Amino acid sequence: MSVDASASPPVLETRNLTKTFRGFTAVDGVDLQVQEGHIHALIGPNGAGKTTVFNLLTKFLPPTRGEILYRGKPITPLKANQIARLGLVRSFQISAVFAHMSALENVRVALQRPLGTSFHFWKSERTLSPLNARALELLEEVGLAEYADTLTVEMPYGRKRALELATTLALDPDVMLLDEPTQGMGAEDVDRIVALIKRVAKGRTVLMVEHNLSVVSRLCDRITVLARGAVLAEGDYKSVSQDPRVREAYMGSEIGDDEAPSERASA
Amino acid sequence: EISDGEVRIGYLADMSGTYRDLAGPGGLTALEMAVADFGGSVNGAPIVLFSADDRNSADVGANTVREWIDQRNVDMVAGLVASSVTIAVTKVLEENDRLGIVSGSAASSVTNEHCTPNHIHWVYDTYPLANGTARAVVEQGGDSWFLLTADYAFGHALEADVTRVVEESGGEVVGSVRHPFPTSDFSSYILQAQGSGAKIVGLANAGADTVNAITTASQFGLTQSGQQLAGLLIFLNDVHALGLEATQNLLLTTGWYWDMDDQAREWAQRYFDEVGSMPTMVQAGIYSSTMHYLEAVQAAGTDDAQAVRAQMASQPINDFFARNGRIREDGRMVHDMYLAQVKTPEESTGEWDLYEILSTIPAEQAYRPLSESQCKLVQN
Amino acid sequence: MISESGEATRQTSEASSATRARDILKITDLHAFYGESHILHGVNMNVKEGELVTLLGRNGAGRSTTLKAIMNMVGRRSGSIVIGGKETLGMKPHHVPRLGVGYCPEERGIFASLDVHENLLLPPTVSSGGMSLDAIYAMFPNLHERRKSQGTRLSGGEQQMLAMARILRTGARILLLDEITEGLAPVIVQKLGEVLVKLKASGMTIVLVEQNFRFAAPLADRHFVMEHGEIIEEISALELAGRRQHLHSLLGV
Amino acid sequence: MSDSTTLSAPRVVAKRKRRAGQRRALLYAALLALGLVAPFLAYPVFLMKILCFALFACAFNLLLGYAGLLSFGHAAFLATGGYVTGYLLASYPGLTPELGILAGTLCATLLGALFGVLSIRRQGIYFAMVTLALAQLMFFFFIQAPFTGGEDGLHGVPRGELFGIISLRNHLSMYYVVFAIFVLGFALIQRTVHSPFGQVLKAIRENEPRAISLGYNVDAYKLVAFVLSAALAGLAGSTKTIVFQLASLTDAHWHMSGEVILMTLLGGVGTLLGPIAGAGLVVSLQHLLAQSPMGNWVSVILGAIFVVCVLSFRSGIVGELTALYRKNFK
Amino acid sequence: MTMIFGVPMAVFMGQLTLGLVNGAFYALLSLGLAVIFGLLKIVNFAHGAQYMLGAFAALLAFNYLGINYWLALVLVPLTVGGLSMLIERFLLRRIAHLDHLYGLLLTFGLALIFEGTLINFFGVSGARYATPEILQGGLNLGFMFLPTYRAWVLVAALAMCLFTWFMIERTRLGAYLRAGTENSQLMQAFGVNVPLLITLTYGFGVGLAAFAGVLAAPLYPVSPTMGSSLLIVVFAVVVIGGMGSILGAILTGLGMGVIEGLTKVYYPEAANTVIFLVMILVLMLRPAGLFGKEA
Ligand SMILES: Nc1ncnc2c1ncn2[C@@H]1O[C@H](COP(=O)(O)OP(=O)(O)OP(=O)(O)O)[C@@H](O)[C@H]1O
Ligand SMILES: Nc1ncnc2c1ncn2[C@@H]1O[C@H](COP(=O)(O)OP(=O)(O)OP(=O)(O)O)[C@@H](O)[C@H]1O
Ligand SMILES: [Mg+2]
Ligand SMILES: [Mg+2]
Repeated sequence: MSVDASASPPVLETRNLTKTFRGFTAVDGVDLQVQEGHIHALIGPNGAGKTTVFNLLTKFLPPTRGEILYRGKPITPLKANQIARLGLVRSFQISAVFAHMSALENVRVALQRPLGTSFHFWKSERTLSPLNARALELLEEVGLAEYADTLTVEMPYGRKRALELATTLALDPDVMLLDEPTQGMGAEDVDRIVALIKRVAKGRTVLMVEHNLSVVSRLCDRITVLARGAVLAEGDYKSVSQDPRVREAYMGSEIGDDEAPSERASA
Repeated sequence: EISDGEVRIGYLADMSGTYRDLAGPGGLTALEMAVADFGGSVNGAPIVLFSADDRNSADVGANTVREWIDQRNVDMVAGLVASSVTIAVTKVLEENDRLGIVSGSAASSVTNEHCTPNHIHWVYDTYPLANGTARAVVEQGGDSWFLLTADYAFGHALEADVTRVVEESGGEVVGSVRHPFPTSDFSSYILQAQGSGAKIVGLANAGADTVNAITTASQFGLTQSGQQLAGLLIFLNDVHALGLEATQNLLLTTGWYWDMDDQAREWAQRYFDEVGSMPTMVQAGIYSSTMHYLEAVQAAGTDDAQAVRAQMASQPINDFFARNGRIREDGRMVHDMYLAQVKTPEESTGEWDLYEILSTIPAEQAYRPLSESQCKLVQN
Repeated sequence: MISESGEATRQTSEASSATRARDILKITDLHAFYGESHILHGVNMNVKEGELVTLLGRNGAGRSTTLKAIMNMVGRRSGSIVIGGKETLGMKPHHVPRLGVGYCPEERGIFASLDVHENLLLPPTVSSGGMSLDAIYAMFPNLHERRKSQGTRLSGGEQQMLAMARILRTGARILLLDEITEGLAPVIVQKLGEVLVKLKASGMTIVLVEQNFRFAAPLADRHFVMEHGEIIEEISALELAGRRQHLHSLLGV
Repeated sequence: MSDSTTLSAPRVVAKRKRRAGQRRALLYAALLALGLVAPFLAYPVFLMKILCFALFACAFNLLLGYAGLLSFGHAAFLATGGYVTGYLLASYPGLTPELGILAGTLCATLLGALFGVLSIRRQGIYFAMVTLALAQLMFFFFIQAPFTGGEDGLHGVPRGELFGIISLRNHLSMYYVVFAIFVLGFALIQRTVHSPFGQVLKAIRENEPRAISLGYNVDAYKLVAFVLSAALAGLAGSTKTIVFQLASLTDAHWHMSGEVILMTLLGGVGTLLGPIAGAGLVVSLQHLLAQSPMGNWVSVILGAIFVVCVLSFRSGIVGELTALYRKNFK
Repeated sequence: MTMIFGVPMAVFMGQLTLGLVNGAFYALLSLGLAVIFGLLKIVNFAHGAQYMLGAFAALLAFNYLGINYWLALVLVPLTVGGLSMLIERFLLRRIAHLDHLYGLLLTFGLALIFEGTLINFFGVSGARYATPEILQGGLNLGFMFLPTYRAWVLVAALAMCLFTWFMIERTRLGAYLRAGTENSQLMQAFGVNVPLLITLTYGFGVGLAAFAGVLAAPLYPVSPTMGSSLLIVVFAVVVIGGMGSILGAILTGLGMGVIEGLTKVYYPEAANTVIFLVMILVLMLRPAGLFGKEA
């Protein structure tokens, strides 16, 4: 499946990416190309292999076959944490926070690595306070300022997701990989997150898994549809959502009710 | 001038572990009996007892004794079983110039390379055990040996002693296997012993290891297949626990046996009434040594370690326990030892009727001669 | 009584008929705690036999906690929960489901030590008339395809299906479903919708905790809106059209 | 309002942190004072034993409580420190104690690095068992190696003169040296916990995959924690050997690894002071019971106490106390 | 005489056989441990003591009640297992929600209590337990003389292992147990009486230990300390097999018996240590043990 037009070289590219678990092929020869500055959605039925693709891209799983290139350079042999240092940062489908640290500390942990003092067990943690201001900014961006001081366990689920995003942002990533960032959120939270993603996506590239089509339609420049581990269709929301195979395999008839007005207008 | 007007004795032994039944609480009773028999005081100075469990740990032992000395100004330490504890404790005693009487330890090194002017080794050590048993066995025609050796200092020493004696008396050691300490399953080693074709299987180990080895040997019909066991370090309580079925005809060397004569029987009976089991040679030795110590204190009129030790050494020891006993300058109390054989179930007339004394090994032959001593107190 | 309930089961979704049915689940002044923290502050709600109600509310409103409290899965509880005429507040956790209650937790609770098939067979049947295995596999083909693999190896969505399918088997008459459409693809969501309609038609009583209002709206007889551990609003399907705006404002949509 | 929160929030944090800080400082000052007068109130050697084990337990707690790693082989480090120091001081009379301690600690540190590299990638109980296994190999080595004196142990280690000047034969001077070492060790741990490193460690314990996705090489951090812990355990061992002038297999036996777990849990895992309390309790108990008429019931009573503690002071002595404090003062 | 690796063929074969016997024994013990850990996530440090209790119960039952070996083989596991259920019900359950460590600590404490108490009443020398008539004597296997009793141990232990494996891996009850320990709250929400299951399982696991104890009584002197030394070896076996893997525990048990047996020939000093060497190597190659599922 070749990408049409857009000349600039892809930021993130996979070639024939394949993953099999004990004979079961979860990801099957995926050629993915994510363009600079795009918000790129990865959608598909449950079990299509989206999360697995994320795990492969971020080296949480070793690919069985295939290649991963970041800005043209192969990164297949790198370790998960090295990938993160390159600027490819992921979030998790099931929210991942540091439960017994305050929201502020959660973000600060992400901020502190660049200081290069993370191995300094002889330094006081007060040397980290300069980061608090920035951490608080980030918390506020996701509307968690008032939680700054609360232990994360005590936050409602939706807020945890928001916090996770703030933590991801703290790394000022070049490419963000978000696995269902709005999962389990109330409508108002969703809108906030969508707005937020729009905002922070400026000057970044985002690859996200999302089931909430209104979110996809509102955010994404480009969409890749996975099914049974392989790429089924690719293109912008309109073309993809018109694609009969996609409708059949994924969207069913949901398109069309008061789902995504903006799209219908432009359609 | 008895320090702070009291003779203070500390009893240090394994009260809960492997050596419990060898000395343990029973030893403490023996000590109390001695104090009581002595009248509870020396020249009007009351005798005070402390006791502690060393849990077979050198740390615990050494610390307890150090504290007894620093805090309670204890004059003499009795008991002392596990060799590692004994060696650690005697170092502390020497440093603080107090007296120790070792009744439980087997290692002959206690009065050899580890000797100090501050302790006396009373009951037995590996040298006469090897000497007595091995020689007798070889003389009876058991001239080819296979040794099961506990793989630590004590076992190695015993193995060396036995090997020497066996070869001196014209036998040979055809093989040996060093088993970890402790070992619960000896089947493999017994099998190797059977494979070796040696006439005698010598047990150069102690306590639970010996017991296990003997049990397994009887299961594998070692004796039926014409081989014979020689226990080198085996005590009354072991034989009692194993039962005569498994141990019959076993040859062993002992420093004392409750049924060896009237004196012994008379004391043993008193002990039995107190404790409910017959005394081991160690428990008897504790009584004997304490008595001798208290007499020395009385005679010397002081409880100063060196004075008392000198006094003790100056007196020969002949009581219900020791015959022709004397204390050498290396601190070894040498006395007659006995070669015994375990009775068969048929021969035995009672629960505790376990040994038959075959012969006496004279004190002077039994122990390592001073000429071979590496003790710093001995001029060679 | 019997006849009434029987009637209620025959007639389906109209709230009107449901009103004539008896309360199969009645919660009065329910308080619930997690350790120190007081989560539910006097919840009052009732569900009639054969009815489908939703619990709406923002994150952290206490909807999951309500369901957990019904199953006696929270720390401390006070108030009253009457199921099928029986007061359950004093009951041991494992006695509640035997009243015919099936619970599908928010975090799915798939068992790693069992494969998909075993997971499916796990919950003991509480009464006859549950769905058959084949019917379930027909409904969720992915599960059939992955039935030999370890439960937690399934994708997020697959796990959700499994968690749902699992209790359809047991023949429970009252289903407590916590965010079952969470992370599910629209096709599956639709399928689930259809399933719920079927179940309802067969006379099941369903309490649905939902984030996805669009999914819940057409199915439900009544909506309960929760806020800070209390029911602050009850809206019947009939009123819904009129009060959509109000509701949206409550939910912050 | 949003910016009011922006401002207020950090102020709250800061204030609370400061208050907590002051309270802690006060507590530590009190304990320090206590430590200084203690030898006049109780038997110094006994106190030294407690201090040595307290340091050992603190070292262990750094790993379990703050890196979430349960090592079942810490005896190996205690013993290595002890044997090396003991052997050097016993066989090279010229050597001063501080050098002996340094050497012992160093060896323990190296061993820690080796253990760490071999075990750090294992998870949970498997990690515990690998460390146990490695420790058992060390135990075997200590039995076989000639310089340890095998079962008999290593005896007659001289206390010598600190820096070649201050004689340590006197219990009091020895005590203050031990106390100083303990305070240093404790300070290092307390600082480590509240350091940038400590933050990352905590994050890793909370959620490892997330920490990785933030770019942290978690194995490296765990390894550092492990080596630190091993080094401090070695330090405890070396000091202990000098105090008691002997090193024995007891320190290398897996029971010792078990004992330190008990101490830490009884005192309170993940609390800085817990291990000290735990060590104090266990050592005193063994001490008291060994000499009481109940002597031969020692293991029974210890066992009973463990059972009771687990049932009624779950979060350990210190944990319970802090909880109590929180209840009544907040 | 044919030699193999420098030892007589006969001796070699003999060692293999003995290795198997001990192996079956390890298998039985580690099985109990694996059941308890795998299903209850309790690191049962009292397992050694409970094995010892089994042996002691058999001994006392014989001395004071005249209960013979065969009866003991049935009654003792039931009694010891039954009593241990009380322990689970009234002690372990109260800390079930805590970190495994506390379970370890508690059971360790219990072990101390059991051993300490018995030591005070019976000492440590250990007493003999007579081998039942039918099993006395031995079989001549040509290359060795194998005491009949050891042959019996091999058979009995293996049979019991097989039975247990079937119970847990192949029955619905087993499935309940596996699930119940993963998320007991949810299992209860399905209407399963989990607490009861847990209690029974613990009882069963301990019962296995006691059964092993009775088997051991005629082999080794019955002493209060007979269990403690065995504990970590058995524990190591469980780990090598893969925590909670029933099959793993059984096969590893047998394997380790053999390996240990051969070590006793070629490097006896290391006989007690070899198992840990094996454990390290195994965990290097397979992080979750031979049969453990990767987390
Ligand atoms: N560790 C694993 N072992 C075996 N199979 C796995 C593993 N992880 C995922 N799978 C399988 O791979 C397929 C893809 O899983 P994945 O989580 O990527 O799906 P997904 O697209 O994220 O679905 P969802 O949207 O529901 O999260 C699924 O069928 C899943 O069962
Ligand atoms: N185990 C727990 N311990 C303490 N507090 C909890 C626990 N679980 C939930 N809470 C708190 O209880 C409140 C209600 O949680 P609940 O899960 O019921 O919310 P909800 O309405 O289900 O929202 P959502 O499920 O969308 O997050 C939240 O504030 C949450 O922080
Ligand atoms: Mg997914
Ligand atoms: Mg919820």
